[in-house]
Amino acid sequence: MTQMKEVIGETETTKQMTLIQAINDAMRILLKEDERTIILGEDIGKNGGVFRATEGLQEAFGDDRVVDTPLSEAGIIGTSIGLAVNGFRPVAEIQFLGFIYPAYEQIMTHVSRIRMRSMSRFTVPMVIRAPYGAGIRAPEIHSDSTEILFTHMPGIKVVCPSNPYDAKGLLIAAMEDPDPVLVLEPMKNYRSKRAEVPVGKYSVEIGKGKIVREGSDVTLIAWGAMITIAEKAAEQAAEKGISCEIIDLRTLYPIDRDIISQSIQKTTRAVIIHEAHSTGGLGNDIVSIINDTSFLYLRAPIERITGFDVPVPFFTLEEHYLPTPARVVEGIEKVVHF
Amino acid sequence: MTQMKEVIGETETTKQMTLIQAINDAMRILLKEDERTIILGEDIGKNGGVFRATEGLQEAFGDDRVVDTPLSEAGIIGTSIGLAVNGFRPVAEIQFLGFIYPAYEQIMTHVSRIRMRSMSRFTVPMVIRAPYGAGIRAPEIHSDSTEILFTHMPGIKVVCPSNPYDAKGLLIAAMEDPDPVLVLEPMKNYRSKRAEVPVGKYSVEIGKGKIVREGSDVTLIAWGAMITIAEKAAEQAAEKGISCEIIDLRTLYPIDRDIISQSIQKTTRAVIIHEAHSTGGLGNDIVSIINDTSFLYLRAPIERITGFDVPVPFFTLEEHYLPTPARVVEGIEKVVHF
Amino acid sequence: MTDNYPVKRVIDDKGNLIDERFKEHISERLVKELYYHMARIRAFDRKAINLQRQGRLGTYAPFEGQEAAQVGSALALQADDWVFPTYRDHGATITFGKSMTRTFLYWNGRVEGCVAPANRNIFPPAVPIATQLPHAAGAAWAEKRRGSKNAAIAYFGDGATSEGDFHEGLNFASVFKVPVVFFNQNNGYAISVPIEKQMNSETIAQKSVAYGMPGIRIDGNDCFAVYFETKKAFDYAKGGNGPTLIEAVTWRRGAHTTADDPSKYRSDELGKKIVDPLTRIELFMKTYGYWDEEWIRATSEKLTNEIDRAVEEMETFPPPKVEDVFNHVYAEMPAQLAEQKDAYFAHLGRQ
Amino acid sequence: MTDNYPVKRVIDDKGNLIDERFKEHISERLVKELYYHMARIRAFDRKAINLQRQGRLGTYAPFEGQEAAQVGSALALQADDWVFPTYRDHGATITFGKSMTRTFLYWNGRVEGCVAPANRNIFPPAVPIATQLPHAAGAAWAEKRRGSKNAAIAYFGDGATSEGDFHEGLNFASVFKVPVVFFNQNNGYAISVPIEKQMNSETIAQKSVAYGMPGIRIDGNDCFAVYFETKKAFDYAKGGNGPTLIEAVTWRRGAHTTADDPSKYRSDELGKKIVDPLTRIELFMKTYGYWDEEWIRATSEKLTNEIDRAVEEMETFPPPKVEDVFNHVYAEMPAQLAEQKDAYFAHLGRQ
Ligand SMILES: Cc1ncc(C[n+]2csc(CCOP(=O)(O)OP(=O)(O)O)c2C)c(N)n1
Ligand SMILES: Cc1ncc(C[n+]2csc(CCOP(=O)(O)OP(=O)(O)O)c2C)c(N)n1
Ligand SMILES: [Mg+2]
Ligand SMILES: [Mg+2]
Repeated sequence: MTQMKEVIGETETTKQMTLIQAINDAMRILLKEDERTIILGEDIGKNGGVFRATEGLQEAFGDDRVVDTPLSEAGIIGTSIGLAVNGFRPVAEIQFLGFIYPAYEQIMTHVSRIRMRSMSRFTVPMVIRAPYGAGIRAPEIHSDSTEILFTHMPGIKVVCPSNPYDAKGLLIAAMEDPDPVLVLEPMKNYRSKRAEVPVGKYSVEIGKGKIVREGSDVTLIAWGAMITIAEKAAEQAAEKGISCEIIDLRTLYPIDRDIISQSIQKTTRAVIIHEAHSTGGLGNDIVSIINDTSFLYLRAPIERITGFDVPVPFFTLEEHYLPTPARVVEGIEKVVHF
Repeated sequence: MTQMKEVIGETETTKQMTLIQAINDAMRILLKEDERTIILGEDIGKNGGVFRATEGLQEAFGDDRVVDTPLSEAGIIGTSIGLAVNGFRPVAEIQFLGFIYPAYEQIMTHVSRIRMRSMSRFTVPMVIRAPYGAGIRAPEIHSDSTEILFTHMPGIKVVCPSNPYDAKGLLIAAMEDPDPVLVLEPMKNYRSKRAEVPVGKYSVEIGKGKIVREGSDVTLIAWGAMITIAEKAAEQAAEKGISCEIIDLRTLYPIDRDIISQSIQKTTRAVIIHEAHSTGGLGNDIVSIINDTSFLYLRAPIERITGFDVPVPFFTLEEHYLPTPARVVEGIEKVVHF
Repeated sequence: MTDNYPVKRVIDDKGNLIDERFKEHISERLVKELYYHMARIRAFDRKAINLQRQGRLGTYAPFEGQEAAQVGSALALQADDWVFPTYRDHGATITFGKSMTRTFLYWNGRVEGCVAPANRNIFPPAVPIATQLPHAAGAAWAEKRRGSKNAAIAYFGDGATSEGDFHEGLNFASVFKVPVVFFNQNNGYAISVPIEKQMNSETIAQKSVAYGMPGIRIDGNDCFAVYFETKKAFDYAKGGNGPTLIEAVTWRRGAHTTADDPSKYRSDELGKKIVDPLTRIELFMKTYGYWDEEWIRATSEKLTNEIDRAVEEMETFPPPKVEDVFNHVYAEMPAQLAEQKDAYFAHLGRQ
Repeated sequence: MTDNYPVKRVIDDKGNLIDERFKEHISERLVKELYYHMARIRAFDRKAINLQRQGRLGTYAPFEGQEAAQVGSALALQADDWVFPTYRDHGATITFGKSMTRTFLYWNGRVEGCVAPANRNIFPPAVPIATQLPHAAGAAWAEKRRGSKNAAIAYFGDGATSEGDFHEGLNFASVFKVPVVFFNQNNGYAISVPIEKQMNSETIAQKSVAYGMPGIRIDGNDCFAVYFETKKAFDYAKGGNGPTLIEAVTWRRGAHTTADDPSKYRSDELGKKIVDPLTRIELFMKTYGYWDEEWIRATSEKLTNEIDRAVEEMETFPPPKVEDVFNHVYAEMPAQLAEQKDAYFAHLGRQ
C-alpha cells in the first residue's frame, strides 16, 4: 500500500511479475515511449539475453533499437558514451557483473566524468544493467558482487532492487535520470518470487531506502539478495524475542543516510549484511555513516555479516561464502547481548 | 634508529636518497641478485621512466630484462602473468595509477585469483608499481588515488610507502613476496625529501604499520603523501596543547589492525586522513576496525578527513580537493572537544 | 580476403584426400591416434551432457563438432608446451593429458577441476573471454628468455576476437616474437551472435595482418589439416620466428552450454551441410583402409570403461573442504583472513 | 605491406606537385586556408611553449611538425561533425573552432579549457589513450541512426593502436558501418617508444584489414594529401559506406610534453631528413605563385595579435571557482555531496 504513494501515472492495474519480468517491462515501456532509448549488449537480441531480460524486445522494436553487439564490454560502454552524448539514451547490458571489468576504464574515466570534464556541456544519461551476486551455482567469475568499485566513483549512481516492484521502478528512474546509473540485478532474485507490479509507468526514487520490516531492538541493513537472508534471520530472531527492523537500501550511491540514522537512533543497534568481501565492502561505509550520525546512540559495536576476504569460491562451496540466516542471527544476538 | 631493527643484510653503509632513488635502488639490487627479475612497462627503458624510477637500469641490465612495452596496460599485466607463472618475477610499471584501469580485468580475474583457481599449482609472484595521488599539478586522470579498487580484491597485497626508507624496503619485500603486490608510490613524495637509506638489501615487512609520532590525545592514521599533512597538523595541534600520535599504515592490505587498536585504546580518539573519496575510501575500513576492536574505548566519533566525492579536479583546484593540515586540525579539535 | 585466406584442407567432406601426396605424411599411427582421441572426447562430451540432464553435473559447455580442431591441435603439442584453454577446450586439454575426472569435477563446481597434472602445463580454463591470450604470450616469452624449445598455445573462439585482450595479446606476441600459436576455433557463433555481427572481416585469419604475423585458415573439421598446420605453426614458433594466428573453421553442433537453447537464434538447417568431423575421419579410414572393426569395437569399449571410471571417481571424490574457501588465496594467510576463517569454523561448530 | 599501403602524396618534399593533374583541385582559397591555419597553430604552439618556460602555463604537449596532419584533416570537417581529439590535437580543434583562450586554459589546469563553443561538437581531449575511439564510433552511430549527414573523426597516435580500445572501437565502427574516420597521426614515437617497439606491422594502415575497412597511408606532412584523403574518407562515411582508417605519417619535432627530454631516447639526426610541413607548403606556394609577401606579413601580424589577445584573456580569466570542485558531478548534487561542500565552505570561512 505504501508503495502506491511512489507510483506515478497509470497504476490501477497490476500484474504478477518476477523481478526479471519487471526489468523487461521497464525497458519495454521506455522503448515505446522514448525513441531515444536504445538497448545494447551481448546476446540480448534474438536470444533475449542469457537471463531473458530482453525477451521479445528486439522482435517488438527492431534490431536497430535492441542491438546485439560484438563481445566487447569496453566497446559496448565506449560506444554507448558516444550515443549518449549525441542524444540517445543507451541501456547497456553487461552479461554478468564479473565481466564488467574490461569496461572499467571507460566507466571510471568517461561515463562518470564527462559531465564534470565538460562542465555539463556533455552528459551521459545512460544505464548499465548487470546481473550480479552468488548463489545460483554459476561458473567462476559469474558471481562477483563488487558494487563498491562503482560506489567509490563520483559521477555515477548505483541502485540494487531486491524485488519486482522496486526493480521496475528503479530501472525506469535510472533510464530517465540525467546521470549514468548502474543497475545491479540480484540474479538469485530474478525468479525467486512473483509480486504484484503496476503495469503502467512509475518510478522508485533513486537515493531512498525503505523499511521493509519494522522493529525495535536492532536494525538490519541489506540490499539485493541479502534482503531474503535478513528476513529469515529476523523471523528466527523474533522467535527468540528479538525485534528486528530491516532496511532495504535499494540505492547504494547516493546512500540514504537519513533512513539509516533514524532507524539506528531508534533501535540503537545495527547488523549489516552483504555478499561482498568484508574489507572494502559497502558495510564499512555504513559503519561510518552510523559513526558520523549516531555515535551516542549506539549500544554495541556494529556487526557486519559479509562475504569473506576471498574470491567467491566455486559453486560447491559458495554457500560457505555467502551470509546465511544463521550467521546473521548470531550477529543479532551478539549486538543485543553486548 | 628503530628502523635498523628491521634491516637484514648489509646495513652499515647508508646514503642520502629520495623516494624515487630508493625505488630505483631496490630494483637494481634484485635485478643484480635474481635473474628471474624482469622489469617491464611503458617508457622505462632508455627514457628511464617518466619519473626516472628505472633510470640507468636498461643500460646496466639489458633491454631483455628492462623492457619497453607497447602502450597496453592489459598487455603488460597479462603477459606478466604468463611470465610469472612460468618462472619469472616481473615488476610491471603502470605509468600512473589512473592508467591502470584498462588492466583491471587482468588484475581482478587473474593476477589476484590464479593461486586460488589453481589451488596453488600456479602462482603469480609479480609486482605492479604505480605512481599515484594528487598535488603535483599533473593533467587530469593522472592524480587518482583509488587504492580501494585493490584492497577490495582478495589475493593481492597493497603497500604504500611514505618515505625513502620504507619505499626501498617495501619494494624489496614485494619483489620477494610469493604473492602479487601492488606498490603505490606517492608522486608528491618522490623528491620531496631525502633520507638516509642503507645501500644494501633489506626489507620492510608487508602488513606492518608504524608509529611515526607518539602522542596521547588522539591518533592520526594516514599513509603515503598524507603523512606529511598529518605531521604538519600534529605540529599545529601541539601548539594548542593537543598531543597526536601518528600511524603510517604503510600496508593497505592486509592492514595492521593491531597497531590501530593499540593506539586507539591508548588515545581513545581517531582522525583518519586520506586523499581518496570519502565514500568507499579505506577510511571506512579503518572505522570498522576501530568499531570491531575498540568500541568501548572510543570517546568521540571518528573523524575522517578525506578527498571529496568528486573526481580529482583539474590542478588549479586540486588543493581544494586534498586534505590540508588546517582541515585535519579541525578534525583533531572536533574529536578532542567532543 | 577469402582469396588471400583459402580454407586449407587435407581431406574433403567425403573423407577423400584432396591431394594424394599428403598420403606419405599420414601414418597409421597418426590416423588411429586422431580417431581415438576424437572418439574419446566425443564420448566424454556426450556423457557430460547426460550427467547434466540427470542433475549429476552443473551447467556444462559441450564441444561436439569441434573434435577435429581440438584433437588435431592438441596432438601437435609436445609434453613441455603450455596450454591456455577456454571453458570449451576440455577436448583439447583431455587429449593433452588432463584427467577426465578433474574435468568432470570442474563442471561440478569444484576448484579441484582446475588442477592439471604436475607434468602438464595446462592453465585453468579462461572464463573471462580472451584474457588468456596475453598469458600465453607471457608464458611463451618466458620460454624464449630461457632459451628452451617450448612453446605455448592459446585457444579461443570467434567471439573472443572482439575483445581488447585478443588485440593486446597478439600485439605483444608479435612485437616480442615469442613462440606462441593463437588457435582460433571459429564455430560461427558467440552464444547467439553469429560471426557476421561479431566482425566485419570475412575471415579471422586476416586479422594477423595487423600484427605482421602469419595467418592461416583451415578446415577445422579436417583433423589432418588441423594437425599438420598446427604442427607447422609450432615448428615456426620453436624455430624462433614468432607467433602464428590459426583460424580453424568449425561448427558447434550443440548448445552454447546446457543452459542455452540454440533454437532461439539459429535454424537447424544451418549446421546440416557441415559434415561431422568424426564422420569425416571414419569415411577417410574406410576409404584408405584404416577401418578395423575389431579395433573400433575394442576402442569403444575401452572408452566406455574409462569414462565410467572417471564418472565414478568424480562422484566418489572427497567432498569439498570448507577450508578451501580460505586457503590458496595467499601463500600465507593474512591474520585478518585467518580470523574470518576461525570465526566461521567456530560458527559452524555451534550449528 | 608497404607496397600495399604506399604513402600517398600530393606534393613532394620540395613542394612540387607529384602529378600536375592535382592542380585543378587546388584553389587559391584552399592554399591560403591551409597555410593560414598551419601558421596560426604553429604560432600558438610556440607561444604555449614559451609561456610554459616562463611559468605562465602548466605542462604542455606541443605538436610542432604535425600541423599539416591536424589542419588538413580539420579543414575537411563540416560544422556539425564530431571531433574526438587527444591532448595533442589542439592544433586540429583550434582550426575547427575551439577558442585559443580555452585551449591555453586547459593547459593551465582549468576545466573551463575542456569546454568547446556551443556550435562545435568537440569532445574534451582524451587523456587515457585510445578511449576516444569507441566514443567516436558511438557518436557516429547516433548520427547514422537519426539519418543525418554528419560524421565523426577520432584523432589518435601510433602508440594508441596498441590499446584494446583501438581494436574495439574499430570493430564496432565496422560492424555497424558508422560514419567515422579514424585519423592516426603516426609521429614515430609514443613518448620514448619508437614504432618498431610498438608494433610488428610495417604500417598502421594495414590494421584496417582486421576490420574489413579501407585503410590508407598518407604523407602526414603534406597538407594537401591530408586534406584530400580525409575529405574522401568523410564523403565515403557520409555516403553510408562506413569507417576508414587513415595513417598520416608525420613527425613530432619537439618533446612529448614540456616535461619530456627527447634527447634521452631519440637522436637529433632522426628528424633532420623530414621536411617541416610549413616549409613544404611555403615551397609549394613560392613555386606555384601563391606566395604573397604582403599577405604573409599581414597574416603573421594578425596571428601575433590574436595570440597575444588569447594569452591576455587566459591570464585575466576569472579565477577558478572553488564550488566547481563540487559542481558538474551530477545534474543534481546528492545530499551527502552537498554536505561535504557546505562543510568545506564553512571550513574555508573559518580560516
Ligand atoms: C569478458 C566476458 N564477457 C562475456 C562473457 C560471457 N560469455 C561466455 S562465452 C561467450 C561467447 C564466447 O564466444 P566465442 O569466443 O565464439 O567462443 P565459443 O563459446 O563459441 O566457444 C560469452 C559472451 C565472458 N565469459 N567473458
Ligand atoms: C591508458 C594510458 N596509458 C598511458 C598513458 C601515458 N601516456 C600519455 S601520452 C603517451 C604516449 C602516446 O603515444 P601516441 O599514441 O603515439 O601519441 P603521441 O603522444 O605521440 O601523440 C603515454 C604512454 C595514458 N595517457 N593513458
Ligand atoms: Mg564461437
Ligand atoms: Mg606518437
